[in-house]
Amino acid sequence: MNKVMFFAHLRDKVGKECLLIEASGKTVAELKAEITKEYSLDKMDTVMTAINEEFAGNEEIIQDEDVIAFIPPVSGG
Amino acid sequence: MNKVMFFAHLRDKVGKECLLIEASGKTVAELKAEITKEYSLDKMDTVMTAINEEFAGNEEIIQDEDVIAFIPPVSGG
Amino acid sequence: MNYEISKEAIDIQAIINKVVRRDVGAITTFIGTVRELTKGKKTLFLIYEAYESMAVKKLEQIGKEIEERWQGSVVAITHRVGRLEITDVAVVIAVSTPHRADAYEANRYAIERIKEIVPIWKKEHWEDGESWMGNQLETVAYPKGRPEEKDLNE
Amino acid sequence: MNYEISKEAIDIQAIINKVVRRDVGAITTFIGTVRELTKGKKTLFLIYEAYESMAVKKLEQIGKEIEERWQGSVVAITHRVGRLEITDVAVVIAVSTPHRADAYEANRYAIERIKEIVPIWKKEHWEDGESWMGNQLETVAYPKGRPEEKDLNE
Repeated sequence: MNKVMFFAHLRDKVGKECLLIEASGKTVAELKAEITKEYSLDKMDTVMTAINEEFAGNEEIIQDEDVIAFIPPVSGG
Repeated sequence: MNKVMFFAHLRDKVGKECLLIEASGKTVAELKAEITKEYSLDKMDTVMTAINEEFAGNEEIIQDEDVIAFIPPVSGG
Repeated sequence: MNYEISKEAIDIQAIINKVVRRDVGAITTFIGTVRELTKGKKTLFLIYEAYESMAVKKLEQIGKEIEERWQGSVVAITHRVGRLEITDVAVVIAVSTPHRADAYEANRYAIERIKEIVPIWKKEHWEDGESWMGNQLETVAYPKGRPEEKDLNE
Repeated sequence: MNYEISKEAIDIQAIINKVVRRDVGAITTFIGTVRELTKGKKTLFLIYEAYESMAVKKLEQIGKEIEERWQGSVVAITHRVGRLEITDVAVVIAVSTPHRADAYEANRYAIERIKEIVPIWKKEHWEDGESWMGNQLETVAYPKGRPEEKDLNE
């Protein structure tokens, strides 16, 4: 199983801080596309992805137990 | 009369914080030359002069009651 | 613990103390405070949210980048989260370096990098609503899903 | 009282507080501390001496120059005098500006100007002696008796 985390406006849209999903074997892009469709998310091309707290490319393949986080454009500082 | 102030190594060389001198009517350059000679000061071309707490040029003429200060290269900060 | 996310008010002196060294004479700090007006709109207060564990890692990464690029530098960064009022301190960056020019450059690098890669988000609250802020122009897209070299080195 | 010469230890937070504004989000500070080693020579302690009344005027002048050049900026500077130990804070410069790039540039300008025109002198004490420090290279001469435009604008 995989924990998928949402922040800022994505959290508001999805309505949850995180989901538990079986995503192992999928690429980041595939998972992103599924979530985008299921929750009618937009502007997802500005959203980065992290696997286990490191930024990950779209082609990276998710392993079992990986923690995925979708990272909207940041605004700290 | 004029108060003439010395700082840092100039103070050490002159041996006083200040002198009372009759300097009115003299230019800054004239006063500087006199003091340089009297106290065997060197490197005086790196020393700036202030009249009443403002930097003054060598040609400026000293008025009665003006406070003169010789300002060695500064090293604050 | 030079890199922290804090739920409490930041003690600026404590951050500075982390970078004081006997052989380094120049320290710069950047202090980001909550501004009342942004583009003419009046903010009442802000909420900062962080992906805390990753944010600390990314602050550490920025510190490492600086210590590699500016020899002898020492960095400490604390970013606050939660509700902040106008003039509250959101972030403090302290950098000490042997040469003072570097202290300014390295510090500037840190704030720019924070705005690029540290997972922290700001929600502005106004009299007539609220909104999560994206990057300032919302123009940066990440088609590959992560920041690219180009973005990272700007 | 944004420009001061202090005989006591400088309270950095107090200097920062002088430049906090509701509509300004970026504050930089420069903190100059006493370094133990300079060119391999070990300093035991320093004495700073100032022509105090003129030094305050010159700090005010630097502040005015900055506020004219960087719109909306606010400046506070305190320089300490007397005996300072290694790591003691000699000078604190705080600058707030509407835009963060300006906060770095304006602050840098302040420290460079202090090193040019503010009548403060440093005496280094080593194990084997002591000496008043001139400007770092002792190469600047003032044949006309005062800093020239060229020197002032560098």
